[in-house]
Amino acid sequence: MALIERPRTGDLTPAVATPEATYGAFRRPVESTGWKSWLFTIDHKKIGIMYGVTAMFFFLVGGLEALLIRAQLAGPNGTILSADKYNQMFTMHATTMVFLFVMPMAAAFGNYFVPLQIGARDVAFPRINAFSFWCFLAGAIFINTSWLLGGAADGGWFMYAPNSSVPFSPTNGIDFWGLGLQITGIASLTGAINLIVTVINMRAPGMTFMKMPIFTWMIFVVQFLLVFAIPVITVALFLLMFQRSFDATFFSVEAGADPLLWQHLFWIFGHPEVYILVLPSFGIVSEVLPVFSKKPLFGYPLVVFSGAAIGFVGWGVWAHHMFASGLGPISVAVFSVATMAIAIPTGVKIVNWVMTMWGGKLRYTVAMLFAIGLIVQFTIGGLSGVTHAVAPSDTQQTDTYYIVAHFHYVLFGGAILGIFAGLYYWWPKMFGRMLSEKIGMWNFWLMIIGLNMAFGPMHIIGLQGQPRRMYVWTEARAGEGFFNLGFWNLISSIGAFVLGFGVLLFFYNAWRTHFGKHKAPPAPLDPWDARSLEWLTTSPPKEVNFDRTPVVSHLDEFFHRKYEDRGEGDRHDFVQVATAEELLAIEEANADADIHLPSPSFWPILLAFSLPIMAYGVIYNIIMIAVGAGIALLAMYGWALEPATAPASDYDPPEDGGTDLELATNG
Amino acid sequence: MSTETENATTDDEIDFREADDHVDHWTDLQFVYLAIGLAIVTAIEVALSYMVDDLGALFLPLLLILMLIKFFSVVFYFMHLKFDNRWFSILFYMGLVLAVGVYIAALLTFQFFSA
Amino acid sequence: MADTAVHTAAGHDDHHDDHHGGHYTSTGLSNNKLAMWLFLGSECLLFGGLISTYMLYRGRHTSNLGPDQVWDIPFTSASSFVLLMSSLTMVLAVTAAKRHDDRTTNVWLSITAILGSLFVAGQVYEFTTFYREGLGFTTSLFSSSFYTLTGFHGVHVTVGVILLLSVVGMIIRNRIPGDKAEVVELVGLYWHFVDIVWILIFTLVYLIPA
Amino acid sequence: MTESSPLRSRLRTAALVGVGAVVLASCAQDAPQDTWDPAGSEAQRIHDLQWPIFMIAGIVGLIVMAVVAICVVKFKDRGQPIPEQSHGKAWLEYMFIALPAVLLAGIAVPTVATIIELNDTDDADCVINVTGQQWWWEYDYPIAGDGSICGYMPTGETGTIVTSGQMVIPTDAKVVIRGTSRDVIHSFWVPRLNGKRDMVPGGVHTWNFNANEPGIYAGQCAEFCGLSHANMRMEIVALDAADFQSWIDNQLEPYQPPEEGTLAAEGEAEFVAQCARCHQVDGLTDADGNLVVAHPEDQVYSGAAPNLTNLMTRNTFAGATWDLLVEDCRDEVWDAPADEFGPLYLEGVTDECLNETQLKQWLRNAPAMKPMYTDAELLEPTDGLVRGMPYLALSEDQIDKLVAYLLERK
Repeated sequence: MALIERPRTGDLTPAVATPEATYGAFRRPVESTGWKSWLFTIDHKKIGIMYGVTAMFFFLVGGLEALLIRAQLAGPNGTILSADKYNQMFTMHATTMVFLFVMPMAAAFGNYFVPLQIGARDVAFPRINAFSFWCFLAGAIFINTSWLLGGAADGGWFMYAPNSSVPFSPTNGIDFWGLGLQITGIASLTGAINLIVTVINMRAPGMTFMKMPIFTWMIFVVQFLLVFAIPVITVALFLLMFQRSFDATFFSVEAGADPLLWQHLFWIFGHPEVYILVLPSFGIVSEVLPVFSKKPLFGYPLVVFSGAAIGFVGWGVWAHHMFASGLGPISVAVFSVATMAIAIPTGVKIVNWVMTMWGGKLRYTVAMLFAIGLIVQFTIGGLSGVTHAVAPSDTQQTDTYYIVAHFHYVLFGGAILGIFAGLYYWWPKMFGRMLSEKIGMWNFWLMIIGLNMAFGPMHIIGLQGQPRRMYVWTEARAGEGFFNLGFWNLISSIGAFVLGFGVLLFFYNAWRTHFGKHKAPPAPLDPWDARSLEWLTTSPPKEVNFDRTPVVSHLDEFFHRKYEDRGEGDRHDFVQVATAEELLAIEEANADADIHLPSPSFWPILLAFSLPIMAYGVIYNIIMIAVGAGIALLAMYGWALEPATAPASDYDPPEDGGTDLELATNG
Repeated sequence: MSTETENATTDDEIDFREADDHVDHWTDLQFVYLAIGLAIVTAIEVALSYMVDDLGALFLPLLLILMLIKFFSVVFYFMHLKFDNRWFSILFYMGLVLAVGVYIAALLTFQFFSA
Repeated sequence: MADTAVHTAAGHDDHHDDHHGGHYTSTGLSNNKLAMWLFLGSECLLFGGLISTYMLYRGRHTSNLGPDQVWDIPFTSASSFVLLMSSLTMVLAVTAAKRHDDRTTNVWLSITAILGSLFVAGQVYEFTTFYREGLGFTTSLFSSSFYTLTGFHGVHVTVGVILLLSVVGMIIRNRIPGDKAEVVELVGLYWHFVDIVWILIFTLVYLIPA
Repeated sequence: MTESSPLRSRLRTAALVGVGAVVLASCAQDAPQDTWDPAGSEAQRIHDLQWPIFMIAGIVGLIVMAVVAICVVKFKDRGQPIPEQSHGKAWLEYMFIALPAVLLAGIAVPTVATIIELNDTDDADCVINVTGQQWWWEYDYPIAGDGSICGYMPTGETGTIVTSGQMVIPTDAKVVIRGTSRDVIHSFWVPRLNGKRDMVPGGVHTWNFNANEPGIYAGQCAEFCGLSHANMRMEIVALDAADFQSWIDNQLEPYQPPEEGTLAAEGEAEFVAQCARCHQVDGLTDADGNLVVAHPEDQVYSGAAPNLTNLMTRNTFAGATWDLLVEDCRDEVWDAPADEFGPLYLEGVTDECLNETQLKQWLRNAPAMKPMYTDAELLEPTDGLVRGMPYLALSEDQIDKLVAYLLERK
């Protein structure tokens, strides 16, 4: 648990304490470089980077799946994929993008920047943080091994019952899917509890909630959504597991089951999930726009409250995914109106972003372009959302490509463009070098063109009546006019490849920045003239984050340290009085004398990888469950008995910490 | 983790630092009384469950009220939530209220569905 | 200078919780306790889902193996009473821990663990009885959802018992780093939560006829 | 290899459209499942509600984009001083909350009204039971209390009508379907007549249909329903009163065995031996003169196979995925003007028009044409029952006979 700091004379920053063997044969890992420093790290920044790298890898995997889907649909009666493979492909494309890319990418930024933005040295529970990451990775690997073990899940990411039952999907794919999502669910849940406690408890002195950076705010809201949504899907997945592996009857219609139970449980989770995906990017954009507009975020309190409102109202609209499922007119009407209501706080956000730009001094860096791109693209997705909040209209649109267009504008145009804005904006902070702006421009424009080419035509395809999840479409239903399906399907497929190429440019850009002969020089300390606390340290940040704990007196603290208001009366006239380098020099000169960071630990990774062993056991052999449980138990006791840093006997008075027992054993 | 600065307590911080109420120190005996009370309520509940037919429409609300009394007695006193910092209440009730609201709404849609 | 400063912060915390030396947080609250309450809030949604599943399916069963036929209310009332009383002993353990009275703490924790085990034993007995009467896990929607709900609760109680015994062991061997009273309190919160879930289950599942 | 040519032709189309999109738009037809081309009162209701909302959404979108564009151009960094660090203006904020709220309230009222209208399934003129199954639809016309079928009194002998592929309805009538499913959730959707409604196993969902004009209306299962979801289509055929009456009478005509000695007669024997275990043909008798009753529940998971009594009165087979008509004949029916459509449709499939190639291909190896779980051995771990039509290892000779027999099922 917590980071310990106690008065002690001596060395300046013992970033990694060097503990002895605390018990038995196990020597605690102490490496601060090399692969072991990553495997056993509990540093939120390293964990954040590992989250990011893994997520970007799965972005490529999910993207490849998407391209195969679009290749299949480029022409009528596609033969690139069989029906079976196609069904697996779209199931795993969604699962990968949602659970293995966007969610962990938000976790990456959240992990890396929330402690920095609130002036903390780490998260509240560093070891649980490491556990969350390894758990996510274990779950991700577990799900994807299904490709090699008889085929992946083929029921769609929504996995409606009873199609997900054994008679209709006899392979183990859905078992892998369900168990794997349980594991990544544990990762999300523990990660969310961790970040919430971090935000509540570890803000720097003076940082009240209304002085908290907006990105941190949005991450904070998202973690609440996770904490309360994950258990709902957990219930659903347990029912599914009992149904498939132990012959329970939850979804057996012949026993009298109601297939709509699954739909309710899934979408009670699934709708907040949408906001879980998109709110972090709203946070990123709300950071990026003010920086490159040289203005504070317009209506900061309202952006905060609308974020919270979206999070809250998001719980009352799940049944709009079920307008066609025969809920009855009363339920449909209620959920229809509730869904429209959610457009209001969303609209507030867009208005505030535009008003932030209005009257500003706009600099079109790549990060800024991605942010503006998000405003435009997400607006399209949001407005098409209003058209199917109208339930009768939705009965025509649901399960067609129109919906596919809608949520790709929301998720690609919203979530993913935001993520790229964040990558370009924070890259110099995370890695000390700047991504090439020139390649970045190509990256941005290709992605925007590809995005609109790939997903724009889907509006037409959908309104012309092409349903989703069909492994082939046929010439007979394509029509001949301007809106014929053939032409627009082809455009969409070409667009998908343009988009794919645009995304690859990012990877090239990242590689080129750090390797090869065009390697970028070290980045300036404050390349963007930024506004929030994470820039008040070196790039990349020191292991202790800040030389001394910052004391906050403003929203946009960093900006207010650099600029001084020389205006009189109502007139504000900001003048730069210090550079980032000067500010950092002050911090370094007044560095805290004594900072203890928690030491690395191998229990988190061990505990995390005991979970897939148990999951394989559920599918294949009950003995493996016992083996996995044994390892888990060992890891939990090891963890509980391990102090956060060096042995308690080193210090006097005995320190506070290491009481993660409860969470570890329940998580 | 901790900080070294004197400014640790700004005005804003005080807001969230509501000092513990000092009425919270119940004696062991008080806890025993509460437990006896809960046992009695349970006994009443069980007794009521044998009188379904006599109570008619009263049965369900009576039983639910008794259940809630037990529930919140444990939460307020045994779990100390009534006297503890309001942050704990916020976190717990947020989950509780969401759970009750969302699941009741979901069950209601099934009602419409079958009707 | 740094030294003095930290002592100031620690001093501030002291009035809040007398065993929180040098541990600064923005709210003055313990990270662990916040995390535990948050976890319990999250658990509300988990048990809510299981209870809802049961409520939906309680009436869907084969002719004579429904709730009204298989319940043994006196027996379940007794085991509910046992669990309720374990909450009392848990509270007594917490107050003892706050007095730094390790011995009494351990006694009450052990009694709580025994009561919890008794409850689990009762549940095992109940399950086997039902099973002998022909109510298997896969018999009907009612049985699947009943066993899942009460089974989940049973697992929570079992985990609680393991936690309690672990804490007892760690207190005896003095292996708890930091604040013992807080550890006991956290286990206590978990334990009471398991108890309140049972308060709901007992009324909603057992006492209200299907 | 088969892929390259449509791809190339598509590219050519792309070039063409680039030049004369407007010209093309004015003279060619949109897709048959166009959701913006209502042909019945229900779809019209939805359309009347949705197009203004699309317009409003479009206008709001354009305004947002215009303002963003103005910002981008006007406030570009040209070395101007640091702008005022303003945190917002309260009145502006409230206005931007109130404005969408009013707009949405305006949308909400007609929405709720339409929801209630669409769900009113009382006072039906005609009731049809619809059952979804992996991967086709069955339509069953129940006989009402007064002996009528779908609001029409059958003349002559009565029986039941069970059909698949095409659901035939009378025009200008309120047709209510009572839908369910035998296995997983399917969704019944004929866009030009109404929005979609899920057909959930274990429950019955009602939904309205009404067609203004005779014609064929295409649809597609819209809820993912497993392996061959893409190949689960449906068509609604609307006939005017007189034609509908003839259709009913024709469906109810007693079974006519093929003439002795013809190929079709040999086909009948093949049918009894190979197909009748699953496929029902009402009135069919075996060599001993006993009625042949199909028991698909012994072979097929969902417990039914399409009833083939009047196969050749329909234009499609195998879940309405393939046409029984060759392309020219098909186009003739689909493109027929409303007043000529009825008689043309009632003609059914003639010798010249039969799409023999695909029908034979289907009989040769159905699972190769439409992916289905039909390998009983692979399904052994679960139940051994197939979903769909298995490979029957028929000889070409047998296939010829069967086709000859089926061609007479009118």
